[in-house]
Amino acid sequence: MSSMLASYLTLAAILFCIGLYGVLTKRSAVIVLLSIELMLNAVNLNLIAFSKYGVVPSLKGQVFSLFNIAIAAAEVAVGIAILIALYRNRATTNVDEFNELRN
Amino acid sequence: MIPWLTLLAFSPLVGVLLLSLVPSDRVKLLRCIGIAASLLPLLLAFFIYAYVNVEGQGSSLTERYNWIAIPLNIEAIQPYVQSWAFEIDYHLSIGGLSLPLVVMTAIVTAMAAWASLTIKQRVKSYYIWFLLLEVGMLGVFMARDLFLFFLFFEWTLVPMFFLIGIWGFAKREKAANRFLVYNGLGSALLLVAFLILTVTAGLAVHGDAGASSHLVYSGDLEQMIRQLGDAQSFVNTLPGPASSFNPFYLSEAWRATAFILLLIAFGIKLPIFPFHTWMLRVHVEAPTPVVMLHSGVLLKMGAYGLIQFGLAILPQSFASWSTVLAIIGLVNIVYGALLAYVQKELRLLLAYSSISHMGFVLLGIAAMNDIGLQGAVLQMVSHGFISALFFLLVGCLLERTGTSRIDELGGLANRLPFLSALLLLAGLASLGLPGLSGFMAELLSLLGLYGQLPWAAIAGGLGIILSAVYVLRGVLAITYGPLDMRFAQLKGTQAVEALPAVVLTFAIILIGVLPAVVTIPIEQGIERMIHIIQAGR
Amino acid sequence: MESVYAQYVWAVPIAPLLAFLVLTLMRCVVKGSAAFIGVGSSLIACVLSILILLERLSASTNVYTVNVEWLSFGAVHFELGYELTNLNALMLVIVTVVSTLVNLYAKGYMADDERQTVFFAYIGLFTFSMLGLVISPNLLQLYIFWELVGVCSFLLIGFWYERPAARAAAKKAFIMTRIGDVGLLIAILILFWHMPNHALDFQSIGQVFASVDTMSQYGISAGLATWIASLIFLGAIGKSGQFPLHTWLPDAMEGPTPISALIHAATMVAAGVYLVARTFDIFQLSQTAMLIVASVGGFTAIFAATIAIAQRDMKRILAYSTVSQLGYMMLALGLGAVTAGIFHLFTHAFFKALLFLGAGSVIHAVHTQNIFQINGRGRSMKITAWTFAIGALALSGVPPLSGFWSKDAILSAAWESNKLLFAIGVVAAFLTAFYMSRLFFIVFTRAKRVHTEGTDSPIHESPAVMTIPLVVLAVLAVVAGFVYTPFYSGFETWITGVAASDHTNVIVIIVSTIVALSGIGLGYFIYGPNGVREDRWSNVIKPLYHLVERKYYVDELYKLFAVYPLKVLGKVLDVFDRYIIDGIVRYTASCTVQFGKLFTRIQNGQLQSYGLLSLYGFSALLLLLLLLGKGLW
Amino acid sequence: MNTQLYQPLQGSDLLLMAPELTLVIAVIVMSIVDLLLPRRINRSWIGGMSLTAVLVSLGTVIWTLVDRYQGAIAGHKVGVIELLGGSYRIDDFGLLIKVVLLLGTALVIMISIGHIRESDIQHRGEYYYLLLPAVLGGLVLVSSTDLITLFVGLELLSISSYLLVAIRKRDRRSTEGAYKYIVLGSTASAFILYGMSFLYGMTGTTHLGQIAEALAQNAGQFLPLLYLSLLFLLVGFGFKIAAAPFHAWSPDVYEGAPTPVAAFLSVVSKGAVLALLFRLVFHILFGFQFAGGLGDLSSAGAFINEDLSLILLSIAALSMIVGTTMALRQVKVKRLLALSGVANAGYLLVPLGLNIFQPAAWYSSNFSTFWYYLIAYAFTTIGAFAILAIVCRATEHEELKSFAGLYYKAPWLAVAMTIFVLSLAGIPITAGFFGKLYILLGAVATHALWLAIIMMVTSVISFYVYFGFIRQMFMRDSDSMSHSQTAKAQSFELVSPKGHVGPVSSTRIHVSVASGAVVAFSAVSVIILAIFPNELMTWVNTLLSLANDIYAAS
Repeated sequence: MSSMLASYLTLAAILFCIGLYGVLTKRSAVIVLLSIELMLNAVNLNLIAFSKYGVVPSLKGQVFSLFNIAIAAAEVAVGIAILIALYRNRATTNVDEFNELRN
Repeated sequence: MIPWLTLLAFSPLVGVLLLSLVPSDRVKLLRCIGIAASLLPLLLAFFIYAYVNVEGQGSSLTERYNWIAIPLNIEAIQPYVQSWAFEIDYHLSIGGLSLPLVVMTAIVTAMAAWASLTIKQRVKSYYIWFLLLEVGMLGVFMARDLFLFFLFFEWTLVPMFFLIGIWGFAKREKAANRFLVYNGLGSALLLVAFLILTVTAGLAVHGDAGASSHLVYSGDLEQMIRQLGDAQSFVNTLPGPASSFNPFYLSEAWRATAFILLLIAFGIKLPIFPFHTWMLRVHVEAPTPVVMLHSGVLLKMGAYGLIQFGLAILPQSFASWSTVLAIIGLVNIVYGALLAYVQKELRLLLAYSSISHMGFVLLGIAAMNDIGLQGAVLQMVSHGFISALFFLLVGCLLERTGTSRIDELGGLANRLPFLSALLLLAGLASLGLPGLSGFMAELLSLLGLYGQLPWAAIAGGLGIILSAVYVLRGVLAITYGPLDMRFAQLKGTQAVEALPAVVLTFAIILIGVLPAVVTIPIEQGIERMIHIIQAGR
Repeated sequence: MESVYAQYVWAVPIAPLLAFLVLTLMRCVVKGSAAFIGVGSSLIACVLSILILLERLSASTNVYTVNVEWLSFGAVHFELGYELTNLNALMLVIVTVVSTLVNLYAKGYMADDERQTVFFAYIGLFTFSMLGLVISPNLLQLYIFWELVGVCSFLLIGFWYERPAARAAAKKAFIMTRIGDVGLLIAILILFWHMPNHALDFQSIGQVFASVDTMSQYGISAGLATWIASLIFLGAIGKSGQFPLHTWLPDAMEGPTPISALIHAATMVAAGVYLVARTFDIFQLSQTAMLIVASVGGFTAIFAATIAIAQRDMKRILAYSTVSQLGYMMLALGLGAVTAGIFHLFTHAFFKALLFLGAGSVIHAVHTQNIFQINGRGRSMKITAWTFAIGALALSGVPPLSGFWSKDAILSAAWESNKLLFAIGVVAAFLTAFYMSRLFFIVFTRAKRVHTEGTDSPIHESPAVMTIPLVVLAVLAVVAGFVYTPFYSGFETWITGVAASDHTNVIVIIVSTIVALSGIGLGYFIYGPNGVREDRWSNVIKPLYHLVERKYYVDELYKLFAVYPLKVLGKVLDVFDRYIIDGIVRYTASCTVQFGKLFTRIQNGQLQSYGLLSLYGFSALLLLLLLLGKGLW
Repeated sequence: MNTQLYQPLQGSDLLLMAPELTLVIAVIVMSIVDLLLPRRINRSWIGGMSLTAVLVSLGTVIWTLVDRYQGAIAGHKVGVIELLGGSYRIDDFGLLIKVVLLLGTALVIMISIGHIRESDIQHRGEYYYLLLPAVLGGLVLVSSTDLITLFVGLELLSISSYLLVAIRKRDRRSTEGAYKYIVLGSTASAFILYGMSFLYGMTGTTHLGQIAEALAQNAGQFLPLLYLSLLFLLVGFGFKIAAAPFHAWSPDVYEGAPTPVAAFLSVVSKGAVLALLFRLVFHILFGFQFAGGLGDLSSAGAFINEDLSLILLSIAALSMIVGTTMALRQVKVKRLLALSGVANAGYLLVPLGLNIFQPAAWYSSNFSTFWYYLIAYAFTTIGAFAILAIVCRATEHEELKSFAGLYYKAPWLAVAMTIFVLSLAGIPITAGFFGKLYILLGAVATHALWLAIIMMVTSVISFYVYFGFIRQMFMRDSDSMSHSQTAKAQSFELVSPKGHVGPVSSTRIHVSVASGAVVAFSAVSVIILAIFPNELMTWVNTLLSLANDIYAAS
């Protein structure tokens, strides 16, 4: 059983890292938002894996992941909205160029 | 029961209130109020001085009210105590070393207020900050609670920042910043040291030991001295399991830490040797009435703190470090003197001379006996007056000649005989001429130190020679010699300017002739302190 | 017998003090009558002290002491008061008499000076301090007045403050004497802690140091006594211009001449001698200290005398003579001959004051101090010349003038204890006679050979107000010696309180007389009206002459080994202070700012670098846990 | 237990949740009304309405607190009330924090009323009713004891904040700030979630109390995992409270956001997350404490406590140092205040991080010091932001120079700003000073001397930063003549280079009633809190018990 858990956790960790990598390196603002989704979904994977194969399996993890999905949706919606507003002001979605606020 | 001390400490606020009601363009009225307001604490100080001397020191005035009492959570020690609080008392007292210093502060401040007639800009806010500063200074010398002391101590930074930063000379803001940060650092360390003491020796246990006891963390000076004086019995009354371990015990490491922090904190103010550079800029950049206060009173706060809040609380540490203190004192004396000797700017010369003179205070403290401590206090009071007089005169000089550089001035005795005579007198007082205040102070410091560390006292004698060297160099270069043609038209001293100088001179001579005016009021306080020191050995 | 006047001793110093206060505080009111106040006050003091002296002469009363508590706390009990002994009474008379005469003289000498009031005020303050010093019952009070006379001397040397030379001389005088003062101060520190009950009064000192036994009974070792005595002597060296702290005294001649007479010849500089005499009990217990005193005194006597030979400034010659004579007195004290020392102090006060006032009279008339410029022009001042001659003869030790007797007393004491010091004394006496005759002949008798100035205004005798003191002092210079001759030793008994025998020593009398006369003779031979020119002989021993003329380069040595190092050290420390100490402060400040800038640089507006920073932070915390975390280990 | 989890909301519970419900209703009503009303109708009353809602909510909180206090002194302490199956609780901890949050929000709304212009923010109605869900998120955050509820509250707060930052949607900087905020904020949320997932994995529950108990039993098995999850959580929360080194977003976002929103972020948002972190940390600490017993050093729990304390205090120290030193050369006021917020997050982390369970210390007043500092910080910062809003509006730029000569133009404003500056710098006699004093007392009492010294040294360095305001207000003229020129001009004058030329600029500064009231109220509060803290602190101490109110034993 625990080998199953380990592989799920590893997958989730890889997903999380890919997401983080995307957030930190991708130049497209949309892909950055997408990468965040990836990270959140890695968490969901984790939660569900734990809820099934964890030390103390319980349903709560799945409930938690449901909440996560909903919240992530809201977050992305807001993110995209802000990005659109920003695009209107700047006519670019290049993250590198969002550097007007600096020292 | 009239709260005389509170009235004294906060009497300048009357002036602040009145000043804020007067429109800022009525300069004359503002000045009158400012000066009058500084006379008020002076009168009260004289009254209290007379009262204490007539009634005897047993009746030394004390005021004590509970102020802040923050309850502390007791869940971690629930079974052993009923309540626990952190208390800061509003506790003023004129006993101990305070009285002469309070009177000195009041006099110097009043004279500086008078000398502030040279201030032409923004008179209203000048006097407001000036009086607020006085509150802080008077409070420092009267507070008997560590935290109350700290409040006043730290508060003085703010008015000084304004006074230097707004009314100073060309590089005033830099000077103000440096003053603020450097002294802030000092008081920061002071606070840490105070807290170390509070969380250990500051613990008072009321009620029975055991479940019904009430614990109080407090910064009360008297209690702290009492408890540290008898550490063993103090530890035994603590609540809790009689285990080997007690969180309220002041371990040796903590004691040493607290001592070093205190030494550095007060050392910055004093100032002691490597921590002195901040004051140089203040001496040069601040307006001269403010330097009168700074050099006359604020430096004394460090010395006073070192005795009243250092020596009295941690006598053992001071005793075991007395050689170091003496060496620091000697370094101060010699270093200050040598640097004063080569300065070209009179104000810098005086700044270094302050360092040198404060060295004698350290020597007096290092003596750890009543003679040395009397000497130290006498030196504080005496130097307060002398440096105030010096800077008053420097102010007059600057007003007239626009410079206080030694190499640019000369022969002023011709045009400004009165000013030159007083300058000479201040110089003579500063080099310790008998009959003037500096002599007995230095004599007693050395005398006391000889009883403890003879070699250091003998080395300190060297300082007396050096002080003659640099004082005469500076003063004679300005007053004696041929008169520069540039100064041929200088106007003589006016009576208005002369008054504060005369008062300060009178004080210097009075203390020189009758040093007992300083030593008698503090005799009991010092006796007690010596008792503590001896009990600690 | 009940003392009548002794209880008014306090009034003696008070009179000049009042004069000082009146002259200082009411300067405008009393402007015209400054001299009158000065003379009057010192006259009162003088009369009173003479009465006191007479009273003590007529009946040998006990020591009279009055003390009031001055400063008292814990173990400290400092007292102020006055004490009257025979020695004190004598000193009172010396000081007040000279002071009165100098005041009178100054009325004429300073007549043109607009700062007369200040001058007389200073003299009043000085007289007060000197009298206070004399009647001090304890060492601390003595020290206080010791410093006060020092500062008066400083003020008066620098009286003509516009002159850079006067400024330098005043400063030098103060600092050099201060070096000695610190010695005395340290001696006081030591005594305070080692005397029983921290007593500092002379009576207790006398009791403790009465003998080796009493001293060790109070736990004072012989070594400590030597230290105390040497330190006290250091004070005396400074004040009395002994080698090596003598250099200030000749420079002090920048002050007005009456001051030189009063302070730098008769009274203040003798305070060192007085101090040693007063604390002689301590010296007596230490052979080493006595030897130091005698050697320093003897050396100074001969050392200064040689310098005096080659000087050109009239007052400086007299100043070096003073140094030399003070050396004599120290020599006497070092030999244990207190009476002889005090006696020489007594006679020297009169004839040296006389010489200075005489010199002042000449200078006042010719407006120069260079003897070669005066060059015989003093001859037209008859009274001055005659009185000066008397003074010079007295100083040279020609019998039966006062100097002879006092010098004889010292030489006989030396003869008895140390032949080497006797020889030194004799040589010094010869030199004294020589340089005094040199001075006298050049100033008063030399024919005018060169006219340096185009129009040579006729020289007039000084006014009566200046000559009267000269005459009085001349009389005193003649008669003062008869107080204590080899044939009458009552003076010694009176001073020391121990019955003494006469000390007639014919050899010494003869030797000293011969020496004095031959010195004068040599002087006449070279500098007399028909003498050979000076350069004849000075060329013969040129290097030596230069050495002497430049005062053995002592000033230069001081400059090289004390002043410059101090200045260089100061400059070095100044740089150290500015760039190292303050540099560290500034460096710390700028480091803080730079540290902030480091983080500010990351603040580049790129959100991804912010994220990266957070990731680094995460890794750093992880590392921290791995390294320091206790749970993982 | 499981049956309890799905227990529905009871009628009586509605009353207990009145503060939250008030806000919920207000938001709904306001958004509907805003939607339905025609465009031409002025929306400024919405600000008043939202203020009313917050005040009502605040009133209910205070009313509850008073009730509980009276109960406590009468001897029958009202215990913790658990709702919604233990996932939500009404306790004194939450209530006290809610006071600060609601008070802060109310003041922010008042600033907004005086500050927000139509030209600036097109949707003023939206602006006001977005503030309410944000603070509602904060309220949920501090009351929840379940990871899920907690996360929902956190996201409610965060998402509303993103929107508030972006509210000036035509403004380049506003939207840029918002974008940075949402990207980094969501990443932080992902970190938090990732950490939470491990906590859940190790214990099988999302209830904080149960997590604590489970960890106390088996933490030894999963120690690396536990540490990893704690680190993830700390990074996430550290980001939300802008603690270094996770602070980099805050200057940019504050600069982009409208001034009142910046105030909201620096007080309400930061305060709520800190409070949550407080609860979280103490759950874990307490869990080990109860398992190990008093002063038992042998257990693994004691080590974990120490390590957790080390990490928290390191973050605290780093925040103080970075926040302060970065501010040294900062000339833009909002960025400066953001950095000051970083440093203050560091100070506020200290009571959380102090290891009170080491046997050397019996000190456990962490909460009261935390709370006192938080409220002092809230008043000070909001006051400063209010003045900033007024001043920058008048001078139309946000550099430190905009404060130049303020003393001449508006002396009382300058005096108030001086009070705030002194409080921020921690100089007597202000609440900021006493706040630091109390925190410091705790640090020294728990023998964390190194931290005490860092704290004091950084606060001294901050003197320089904060007194920069004073230099501008009192020592400079408002005309453009720069300091160096002034100094140069004066160094040529030898004789009397004293003082300044006096009031030059006559620009009047307009202070609206609402803003003025905020400034006055904050300034007075800062002083009053300092001089008379006794009553308030007695309240806090009487009400709060660490073991009962913070630790949610199931």
